[in-house]
Amino acid sequence: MVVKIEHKWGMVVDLDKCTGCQGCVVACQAENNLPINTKDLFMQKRAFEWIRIERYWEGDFPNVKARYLPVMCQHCGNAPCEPVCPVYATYHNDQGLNVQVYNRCVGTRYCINNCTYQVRFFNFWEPTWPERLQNQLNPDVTVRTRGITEKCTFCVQRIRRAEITVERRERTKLNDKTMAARNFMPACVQACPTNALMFGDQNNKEDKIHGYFEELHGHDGHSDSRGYRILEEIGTDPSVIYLKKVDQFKMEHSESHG
Amino acid sequence: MQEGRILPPEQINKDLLNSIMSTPKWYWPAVGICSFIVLIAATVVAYMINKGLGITGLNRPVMWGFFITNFVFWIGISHAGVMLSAILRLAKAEWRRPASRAAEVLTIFSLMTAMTMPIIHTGRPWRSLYWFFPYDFARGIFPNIRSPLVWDPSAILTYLTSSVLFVFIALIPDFAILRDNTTGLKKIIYTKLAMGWQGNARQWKLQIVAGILLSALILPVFVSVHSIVSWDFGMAVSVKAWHSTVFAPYFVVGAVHSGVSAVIFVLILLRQAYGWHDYIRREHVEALCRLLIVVSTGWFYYFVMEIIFGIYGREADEVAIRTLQFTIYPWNYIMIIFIVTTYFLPIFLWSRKVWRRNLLIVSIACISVNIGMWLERYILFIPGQINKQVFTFTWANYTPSLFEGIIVLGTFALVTLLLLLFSKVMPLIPLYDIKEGDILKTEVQIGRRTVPATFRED
Amino acid sequence: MAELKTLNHHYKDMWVFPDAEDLAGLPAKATSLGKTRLLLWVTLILTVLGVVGFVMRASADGLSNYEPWGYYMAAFSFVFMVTAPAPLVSVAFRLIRSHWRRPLTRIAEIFALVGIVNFVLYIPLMLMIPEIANPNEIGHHSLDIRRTLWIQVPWGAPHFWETAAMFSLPLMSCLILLLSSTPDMSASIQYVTGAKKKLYIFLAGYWKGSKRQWLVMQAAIGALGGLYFLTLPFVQFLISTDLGMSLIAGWKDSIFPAIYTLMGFQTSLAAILIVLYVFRKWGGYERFIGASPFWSASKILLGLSLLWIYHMFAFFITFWYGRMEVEQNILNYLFVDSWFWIFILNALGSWLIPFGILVWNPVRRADWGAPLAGVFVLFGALMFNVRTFVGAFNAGREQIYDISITVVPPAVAPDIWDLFMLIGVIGLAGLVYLIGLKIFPVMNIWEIKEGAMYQKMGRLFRGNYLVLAKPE
Amino acid sequence: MAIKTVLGLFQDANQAADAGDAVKETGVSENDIDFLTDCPYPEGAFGEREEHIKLFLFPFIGGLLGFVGGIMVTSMTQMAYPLITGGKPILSLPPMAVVMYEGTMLGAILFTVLGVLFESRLPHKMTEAYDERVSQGLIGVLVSTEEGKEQEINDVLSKSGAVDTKIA
Repeated sequence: MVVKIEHKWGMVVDLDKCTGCQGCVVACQAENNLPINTKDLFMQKRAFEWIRIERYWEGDFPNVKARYLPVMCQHCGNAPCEPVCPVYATYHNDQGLNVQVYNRCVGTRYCINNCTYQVRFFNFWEPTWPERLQNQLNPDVTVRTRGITEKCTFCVQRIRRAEITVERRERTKLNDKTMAARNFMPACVQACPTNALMFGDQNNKEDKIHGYFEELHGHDGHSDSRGYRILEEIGTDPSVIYLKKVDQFKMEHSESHG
Repeated sequence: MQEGRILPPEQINKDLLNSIMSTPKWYWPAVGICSFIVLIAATVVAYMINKGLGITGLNRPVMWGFFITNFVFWIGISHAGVMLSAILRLAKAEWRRPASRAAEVLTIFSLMTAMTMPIIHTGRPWRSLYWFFPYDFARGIFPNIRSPLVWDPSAILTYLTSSVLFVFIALIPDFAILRDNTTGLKKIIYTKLAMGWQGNARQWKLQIVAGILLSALILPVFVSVHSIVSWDFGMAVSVKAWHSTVFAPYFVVGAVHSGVSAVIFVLILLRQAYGWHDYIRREHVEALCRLLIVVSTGWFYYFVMEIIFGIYGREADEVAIRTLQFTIYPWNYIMIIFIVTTYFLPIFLWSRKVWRRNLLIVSIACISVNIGMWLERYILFIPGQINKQVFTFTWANYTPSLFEGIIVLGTFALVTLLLLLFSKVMPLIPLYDIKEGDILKTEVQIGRRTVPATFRED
Repeated sequence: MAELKTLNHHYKDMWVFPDAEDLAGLPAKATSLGKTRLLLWVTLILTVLGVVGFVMRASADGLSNYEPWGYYMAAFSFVFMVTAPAPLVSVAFRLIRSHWRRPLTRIAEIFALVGIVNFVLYIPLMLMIPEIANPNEIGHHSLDIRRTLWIQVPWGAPHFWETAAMFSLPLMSCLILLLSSTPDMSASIQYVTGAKKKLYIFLAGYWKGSKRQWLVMQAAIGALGGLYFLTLPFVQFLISTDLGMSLIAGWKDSIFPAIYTLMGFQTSLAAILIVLYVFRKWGGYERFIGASPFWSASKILLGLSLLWIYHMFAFFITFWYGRMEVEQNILNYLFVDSWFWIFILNALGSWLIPFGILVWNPVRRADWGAPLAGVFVLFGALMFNVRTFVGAFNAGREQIYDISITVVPPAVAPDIWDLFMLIGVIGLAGLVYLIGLKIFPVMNIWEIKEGAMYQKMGRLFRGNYLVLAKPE
Repeated sequence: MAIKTVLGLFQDANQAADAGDAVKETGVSENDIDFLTDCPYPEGAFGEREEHIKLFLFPFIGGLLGFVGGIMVTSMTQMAYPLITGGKPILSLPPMAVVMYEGTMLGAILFTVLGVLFESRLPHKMTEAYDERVSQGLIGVLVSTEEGKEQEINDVLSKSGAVDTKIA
């Protein structure tokens, strides 16, 4: 019998490793039953990307640099989206996750407006899948109906599975290694070919990512290490750490509030 | 009040009840047209609820578009009623008398219309009941008090209830007059409504006191409603353009600005439609315009504050939003039109006494104010969403779809329709108020000049 | 003197109707202020104390560093807040032709003289305002240009423009005072003696009282009032941002100037009512000052006190929802942590106590209701200025070029020289106002005479009622 | 014994006032005399009795109830199922203040309206004599007296210039 520690899930994105291959996007699409992003859905600017790769160009020809920034729900500690929902359809659970209750959502879209990172998505149409993809849908994940909001869950279905199999059945500790061993990592993390995405438990000393959060909080936000969190100055306290590219260029927005 | 002739009470009854007693030629066609437009809009709404909000022009990141703009616009219009009847009643302004009822009724109907907007703009309107009322005992989860969207229903329902009661209390004596002047089924209904009003001294005293007391009580509600509506935006910390402290008073003053203009326009229409030249007089229109000059200047002050402190911090995203609003097509044109039509054109048209007394010019000014205020809400809400944060990757434009336009048009038709129907069953000008005014009128002789005067009780 | 029918909805001397000999005696009465020697001495001593405090402070810390001058700024801002809008109050009521204004217009306009004091007091502050452009090299979090309303640094910003604005105010308001008191001075030339007579002849000798002169005078007052109405909020905006908000780095609050302007009108109305009450009670003017000014103005005062908490709440809740570090810091600094108790006093004085007093109808009808509330309003305003401006001046000088304050500074208590300056500034204002009362006719004679024509008792059926005539 | 009511209609307010005095002289107390008008005449226009009303009590009671209701709704709904949102405390006062305020105002206004109806004795069965010409501008003097005295009152009214009189 192991003592159950309070999980606080978090993610670390190493921008030095990210090649912008969009593998995570596809994996997420498949795992979480996202509607197919057809051409006109894109044209309507209503595409679903629970995790997206933002691409920025930097510098002038010939020394142009392409910047890739994978953005998923940051599961903020002080999530701006949560208090504005009139019906508690989104709230903060005890594992540091920012969860969305689909069957309670009425679709005021206030949370989407108030999301700093643009990672909440609204079902403008009833989602449909072509016949041949019907069987591909993931049974662990609800298929959302029209008129409600959805977003990245850190693949909560996998986390729950992990808790059941690892903690309850095998009575072993749940950490990033045990999860990785049984493929209980979030789909994007699992799919990332360069291991740019790391997932784990902020509270768990053994986890890889723990150190980064320690470092960050140790230097109360202004650390001289590579770690930083995007749009931190809004005060959202995100659970996702980005590792800065170290070269002569600076990310655009790190100075943007100066 | 030299213009006002003192009329015999029978005359007043006859004139002011003619909207109920007789039906002018244009009435049923007008009703027909309005209800037709409303019907089309209703069909569109049904289609939208059936298909999903995809048929609108909304997208990421612009999640609130025409509907919310329209909602705030109508909430704004609804602020005229209390503003006029309450403040002027407290200030004992004689010229409020013909304006009060029409203003309050406009309040009620525009408020009802406004309430439809947030409901149909939700993704699942059929579920929105447990958003408004704390009844969801089965799940044990109630509305989230911390959300401004929960303050809205509380404020708007309070406001609606109180203004309906306000109007009803003031209607009782007029019901009594209708009871005495109608026959058949109408008489029965009005008898029920009049609740056995006799018109003795006690009842009248209460009528007066209640008017003042209710005004004093509704005023704070009226201020709170639009402030709370503005806090829907002010609390959105992630939309830089919205997170501004001045929004509450800024919205309230703007609401009064647009609402009073709307009331003036309605009054002018009534005057022409029912020939109430002796009741809605040019002096009233002029006084209202003079009031509006002050209100609009106050509004302009808050507007300037909002803009200045938008760029005060010189933050990249704030500056980007202001740049979008002022320099980039189509927003720059909208901005120019909005500023001119909301402030400079009306102020110019109200600047001279002759013009203030010219009904055509005043109507033009009032319409232009309302066009401007609609655009104001639009230009305040949309650009803030278009580029919300410094991530340029997610910036996207918004072009409203035809369906949204139809629904917005439908709301205007709806308010007109409701007003028309009301004018058929209840007097739009408080009869007893006019009569009282006539009784209190007197004159003071100073040398060769007779100065109009009024009796006052304190 | 006509009596009102004493039904209980009619209040005795709610309106007073001075008869012929009252009016005949008014000029002599209005130009001879009673026993004020004691008051003059008291204010003079206070002023001297203030000067001492100022000198000590200046010799100790010099004028270059603004930090130790917080309480001086608070005192200046308080006096400015109270006195600057007063002439506007009288002009505004004159424009909306409310009859009850007549006794209080002159009392309000004499506050214009204190405007000169404001300007003098402002000069040292102008020297203290820190540079807008950052003199030192740019550090980790600091900016090249301080966050002020001057987005870039235009020529003469802020010193020249602010001084010009500050100078224009007393200019206009004193003109208003002169214009509106000219007829009264010419009416009371024969009742005054010595230098005062010379002055009156110099100022009002030309006055014939011809139709044309009246029209010109009233038109001029209207125009100047309009100009003043446009200038005053702008100056209040400059003062409140440049000397207050911009000294707390990152404090970006669009409602603060509005609150400042609002409190300006609240406090000056309160001050006017207090003076009016003194005149009615002890000045022997109860035949000219009815209870109606208090009854009517108390409603406005009540409304203003409610508007105060409304604006404050709008500010508070927006910052409370805001998650930025600076927003939390400022809330902690100005509201819930450092200046908590001062804020409580401020709220009590500016909102809760006046509201609690004025919400009662009989109290508002009584002549003492509004002035009593006014005393608390003034106190609350003083607390407001201390909280805001002492807070701003002590928010950490090393932080002002930063993006936002990162540490919450403690509140600062006044030392002896601060207290001297506080009472001294207020004493000086009082002294100048007293001198103004001594120079000018304290009652607006021509308006009261005009009022005697337009307001009287009339009979309707079985009752006597008030008749108010409004010439249009 | 039964109460009879006599109504006299007058063209002119002064006549009506005189009629009121005349009726008083016949020993009818002023509490039994009412002046029916089609619009509020200034108080005491007919030298009628003072009306004492306690309307101001109602908004205070209502406001108090509304405030308590507001506290209960806001606090209880948050306690019922404590969910953390945006790092805000479970009982967060500033938002609660808004709803409490609305509750207070709603209660105050509802009670005021109830108060108006109650104080002006509405709804009310119209058993007394009434004439529709009152709403045409005639002034009615309504005297309620015990049975047998009505004829006398009637004569007094018509003598003092009533256009028409009614007994019910």
